[in-house]
Amino acid sequence: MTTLTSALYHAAFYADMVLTVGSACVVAFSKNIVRSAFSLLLTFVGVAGLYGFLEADFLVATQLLIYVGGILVLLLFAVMLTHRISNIKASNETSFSALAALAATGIFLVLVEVGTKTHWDVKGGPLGESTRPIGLLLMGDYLLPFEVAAMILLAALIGAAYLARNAIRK
Amino acid sequence: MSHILSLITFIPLLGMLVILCLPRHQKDWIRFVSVFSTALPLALSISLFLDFENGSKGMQFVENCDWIRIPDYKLRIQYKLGVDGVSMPLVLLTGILSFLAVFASWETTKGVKAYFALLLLLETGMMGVFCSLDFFLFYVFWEVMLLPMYFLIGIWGGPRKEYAAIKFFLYTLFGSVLLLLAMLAFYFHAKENPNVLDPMDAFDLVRLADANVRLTFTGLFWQVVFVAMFIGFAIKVPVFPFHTWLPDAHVEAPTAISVILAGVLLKMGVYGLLRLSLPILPEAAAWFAPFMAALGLINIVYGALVAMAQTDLKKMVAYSSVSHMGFCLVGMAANTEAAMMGAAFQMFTHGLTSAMLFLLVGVIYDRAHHRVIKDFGGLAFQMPVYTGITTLAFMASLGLPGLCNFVSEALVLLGSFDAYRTTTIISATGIIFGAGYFLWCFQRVFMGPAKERYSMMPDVNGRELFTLVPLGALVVFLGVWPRAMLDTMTVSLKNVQDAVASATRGG
Amino acid sequence: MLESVVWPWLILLLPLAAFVTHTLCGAMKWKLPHKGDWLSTGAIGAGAVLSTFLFADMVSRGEPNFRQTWSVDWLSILWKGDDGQLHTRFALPMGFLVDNITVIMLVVVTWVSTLVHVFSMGYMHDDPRYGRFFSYLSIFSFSMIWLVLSDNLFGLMIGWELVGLSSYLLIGFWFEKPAAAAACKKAFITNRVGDLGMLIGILMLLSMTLRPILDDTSLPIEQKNPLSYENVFRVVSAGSYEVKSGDVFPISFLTVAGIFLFFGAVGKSAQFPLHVWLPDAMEGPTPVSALIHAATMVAAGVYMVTRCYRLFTPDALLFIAYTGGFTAIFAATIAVTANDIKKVLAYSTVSQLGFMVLGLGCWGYSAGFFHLWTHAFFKALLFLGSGAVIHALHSQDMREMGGLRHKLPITFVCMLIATCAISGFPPLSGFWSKDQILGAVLTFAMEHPQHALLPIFGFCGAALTAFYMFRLIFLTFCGKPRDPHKYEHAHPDQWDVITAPLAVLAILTLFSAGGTLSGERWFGDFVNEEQVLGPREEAPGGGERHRWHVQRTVLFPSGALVEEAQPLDDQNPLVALHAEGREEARKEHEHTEHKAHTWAMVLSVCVAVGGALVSYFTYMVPFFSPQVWATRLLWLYDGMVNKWWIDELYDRWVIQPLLLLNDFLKSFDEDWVDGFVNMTAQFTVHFSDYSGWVDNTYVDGLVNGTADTIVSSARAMRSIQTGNIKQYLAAAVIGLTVVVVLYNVIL
Amino acid sequence: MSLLDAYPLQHYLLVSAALFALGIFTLVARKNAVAMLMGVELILNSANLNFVAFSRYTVGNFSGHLFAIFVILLAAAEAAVALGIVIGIFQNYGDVDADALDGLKG
Repeated sequence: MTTLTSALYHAAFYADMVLTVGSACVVAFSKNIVRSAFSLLLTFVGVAGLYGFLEADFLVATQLLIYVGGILVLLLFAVMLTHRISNIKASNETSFSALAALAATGIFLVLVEVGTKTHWDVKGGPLGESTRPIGLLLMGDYLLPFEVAAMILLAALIGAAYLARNAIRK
Repeated sequence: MSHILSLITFIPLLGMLVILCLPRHQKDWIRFVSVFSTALPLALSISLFLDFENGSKGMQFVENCDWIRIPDYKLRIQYKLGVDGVSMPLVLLTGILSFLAVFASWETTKGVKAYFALLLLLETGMMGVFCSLDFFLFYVFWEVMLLPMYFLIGIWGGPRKEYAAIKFFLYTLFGSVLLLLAMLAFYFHAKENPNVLDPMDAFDLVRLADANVRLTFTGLFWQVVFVAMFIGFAIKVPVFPFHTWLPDAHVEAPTAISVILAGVLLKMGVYGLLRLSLPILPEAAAWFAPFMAALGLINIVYGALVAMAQTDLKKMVAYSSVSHMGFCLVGMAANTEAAMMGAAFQMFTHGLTSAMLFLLVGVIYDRAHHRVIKDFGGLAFQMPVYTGITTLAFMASLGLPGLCNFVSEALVLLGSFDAYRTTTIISATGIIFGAGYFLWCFQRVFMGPAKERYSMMPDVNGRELFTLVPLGALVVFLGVWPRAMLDTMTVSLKNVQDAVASATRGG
Repeated sequence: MLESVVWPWLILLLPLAAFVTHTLCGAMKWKLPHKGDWLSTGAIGAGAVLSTFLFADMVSRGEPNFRQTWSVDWLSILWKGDDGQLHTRFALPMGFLVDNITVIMLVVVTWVSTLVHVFSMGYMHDDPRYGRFFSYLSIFSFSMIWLVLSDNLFGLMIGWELVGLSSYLLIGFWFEKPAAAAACKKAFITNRVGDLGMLIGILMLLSMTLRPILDDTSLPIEQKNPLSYENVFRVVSAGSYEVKSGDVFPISFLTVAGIFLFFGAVGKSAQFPLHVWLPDAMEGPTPVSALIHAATMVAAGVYMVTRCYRLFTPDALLFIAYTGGFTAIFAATIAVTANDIKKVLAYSTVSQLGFMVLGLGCWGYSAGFFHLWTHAFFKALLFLGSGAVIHALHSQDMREMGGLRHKLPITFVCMLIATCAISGFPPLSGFWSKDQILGAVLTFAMEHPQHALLPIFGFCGAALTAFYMFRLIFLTFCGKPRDPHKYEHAHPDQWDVITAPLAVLAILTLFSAGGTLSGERWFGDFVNEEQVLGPREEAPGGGERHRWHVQRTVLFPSGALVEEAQPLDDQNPLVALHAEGREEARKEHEHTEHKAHTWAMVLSVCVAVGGALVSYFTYMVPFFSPQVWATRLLWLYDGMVNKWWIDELYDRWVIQPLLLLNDFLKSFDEDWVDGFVNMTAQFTVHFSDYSGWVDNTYVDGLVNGTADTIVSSARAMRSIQTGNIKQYLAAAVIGLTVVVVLYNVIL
Repeated sequence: MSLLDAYPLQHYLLVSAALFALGIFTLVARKNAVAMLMGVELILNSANLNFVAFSRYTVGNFSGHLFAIFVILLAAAEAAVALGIVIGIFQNYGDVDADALDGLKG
């Protein structure tokens, strides 16, 4: 690997980190909920990038497809369903900011402390192409959780539909 | 081994469980279950009466198995049932009166389910007391019977029901404690003298009455035990001065419960004396006999005089019970064949007549809603059948020949005269006073001009007749042919009498 | 044929069957034709026919001592011997004894009862409870026949009480009248007082007879009855009435027992002082008065004394004689001033019963019973006659009567016959019986001059009887009607069910004593002590009559020694002494008796005629003015009118104190006996209140303090619970942080 | 080449911590329920990142991946249900202000 590619690689990595954290900051601090929502998209993409750097190719795809394509869309729908369009800008107030800041800072510091001070037994290496093993695992060792997860999803869908239907009827 | 006594005892309990499972608004079903589960013991006790072997000295229809057994403490409590000539008539009496009590309470409206359930539990307790041959078992049934009685008076009673129920309960409990102490005395006596009496047998009433065993119960200690037991039973009889719970309980209790109370519960005291005190502690009994005669005398005369002063019809009948039960005491104290027979027969006859009297009082109370003697008058016009039956009951109670009470009271007097002349003569005045209060009451309630306010009073209805007529028929039948009952008692009583008589001679 | 026990059975059970039928039909609301009067009348009528047959059979035998017995084992005290057999300790069998006096009583009871039944068909015809009346009459007949037939004292007592019940029911037949309601109760209770005495007497006899019977297993069941007349007489006569080991009863014990037994008769036969119920019993319907309170039931006492004659020692008989004699004159004085026609007859009955008892007490065994026999007919006739008068006039007050002989000729004639009989005019039945009594009394008094009071009672009583009875006749039937209005409306006599029984009774009154001296002998032969009860045995308990007198008056003037039982056998010098004296004494006695009877006959006719004449001169010819004599003898008059204040005396000294005692005992029971119980309860409650306070304040205070602290701190902490999810979240996160930090810091 | 030395595990953990903290902040500070849901998503992503990172660096197999997949799956479910609830709240209260929902206030 050349130095240039290596430098680009590094640059990309750190840019991705900055993107992820930065967009998350926007999500957290933005006064506009729509902006928060769209920043969340960037965060998800950033995380997907990080997955890429972690050589988890299947997860990159999953992240992009489900989060970006599914959850985020749901959130946007929610934003729109719960706010009149004209009122969008003023709809994202904060409360207990100090408390929130305290809690967030505290937990951040703890996590950083733990993450950095701990001596991690780093012994793994690149795992290679992941799609096939994951598929095998899901159909093998993890079949039961997989099926349970499927049931939960089904239940959640029915429940969500039921809740929403009730709400609409009212 | 025949299980007839267990059946008699526990069928009512079964009926109670069935009733508890029925929904509360199914009143007819509850009543029918009650009828059925009292009719069955009645039928069984009639068959008991018919199968009873008159000449036999020992217990009959015995059932026996260990109930509680703690070998380390040498403690054994048996489930031992059996009847002899003393208890069999009382089992029959309980069967009859419980059956009739169900009909007498037919029109109870308040808490039907609980009422009949308690009534059936009461029957189990009473039957158990009369059937058990183990002191501990006897005691258990004695207490079992107490609780339903408390609730039956305390919930379904008259205006002062709480007072009466608590008084009854505490008084009887006080007696039970003394009984418990006496029971323990036997147990610890056996532990100290295992060569005379195996502690494992210390609660076995048949074993305790054994000639060899009872001979060791001598001296001051056993006299104290006797007195303790006597007080325990005297409260039930009730003996002056422990009688004051009786008028209150009777007056407040509903009709059917008064019937049971007078008809069966009072007999338990006398039965206890005949089953426990006299045969087991004959020496102390012989020592105590004069006191017992004196107390019986007081009961007869005092009860009759106080009855004469009563203004409440039911209270008068209650005090007449006090008076009549005195004859049992005098008879037992005299301890001659005739007197003992009289005392035992008096239990049965008084059970019949007092039950009749309380049923009759209930009839009139249902109609007039009061029981003040002087406010009645001329009822013979409106209620001729009722008047006729009341005449029968009153006449039976005041000891008219041809009716059963005469036989028992005459036997007591005939038998006691030799032993206690003055006492007997004064007791006999009780029959004058008895005539006095009953006839005075009859005059004020039934005779005289008809009163306007009672002009619409209906005569006895079919249900009431159904409860009264069997009793009346028995009263007449046993008055005309007392041997039907007396022959069953005679041998068993002779055993008791011999025990005390030999102790009297020995002392 | 007549020896069969079927006939007494039938006589006894027919009325019972009638009663049961009546009761059943009444209970079932079935209507009997004619309300069932034919049933009762037929039953007792059949009984009358049967008793007449028995009577005729007995007379035709010529052998007076006639005896039938039959018994059923009614009540036995059994026990199992060591041989495993059931033995009878003693038994109380119920049995019949049909002998001379039983048959006489049966005839009296059934005939009078039949005639009263017939009379009632007319007299009670309009009563709404007509059928019930007949059923009561039937139960009475049954009870009375039972009483008469019974062969033992216990059975006698049963019949005794049952007639008391019937009397109660019949006196209270018109229970709507308060006076009747009170009277029936009074009758029953007064009788009960007498019965108590009798019961005690029976108990005393029992204690003598029971002991030898108990352990003797060889005795047959009939002899196991300690109370059969036979056994009682045997034991008493044999003098071997041991009670407890060697404890021989003294004579005085038997005397006391006899007096107690006689108390029953005092009650039932209305002797002083228990006579008070009989006049009040007149509140019952008149046929009842005739049947029960004149002819039959009240005679039961006399019957009992006759039946148990052997049990009465001379001392007891003396007591009986004085009671009877006093009653005879005492009641007669009251009858003199009574204005109610039935009251006069009631007191007359008391007085006549007194005569019977007096006769019996003075050793006139057959005399007293003879009077019972004749009295039953003429007194029943008098009562039924008065009933006829009342029925015609609707009044009982003699002051409203007078001159009724024109309207009621049949009644008048019949009543006149009865009045002559009761007054003792020869040759009517009453004369013979009364003469016998007075003869016996006079004999007794001549032999025992210290008892001279007794013939004075007797003859004065007889004179008064003639006086008041003729007063009744004169006031009712003679003179002018004093209440013309009532007189006009009176129903005249005709031959119907009311007058026919009167005529029958009048015939019986005329001829029941035989009408001649030989007739009198007939009865005396038929019912005499030795014939009925057997010869007296020579023993102190029932000692032979003349020997008693010899012993008491000749050998032992003080009488004290006789109190101890003497072993009387041939070795006893007393017996030898006495055997000589006996022949002598008997001769002397017969002489005295003859003399006394002659005198008695003369005297009794004199007093009867005298009494009647005085009455005539007082009420028919106004020679003596009753008013004047009443004011002259004010104290006497006062006493007579007020019945000598006996009722008031009882009320003041017995009933009121008893009621006071009852009330006192009631309050004693409530305030003291029950008060003590309640006080114990109160004390317990107070004590528990106190310990409850301690418990609440100190013990529970600790517990509650803890709880209170928790509650208040919880309340303080509740403000943390804002319900805001975000705060919870922040708190959780901060908490987690703090925990981790602390964990790191501490370790 | 080995990138393990180039990008130490701590980098990922730092990013993850930052995302977690920001998620917490969003959850606590935002009044809007939808915004709070976004905070939840941030937290879930941070967790996922950790799973995958640890799977890559320390465990050496795919278990972390699988957990991440399940979490994503649950996140989807959660999002759906939560949105239903949010809409329900909105319909009932006319607002989605989480502060107003203090029915459990003591």
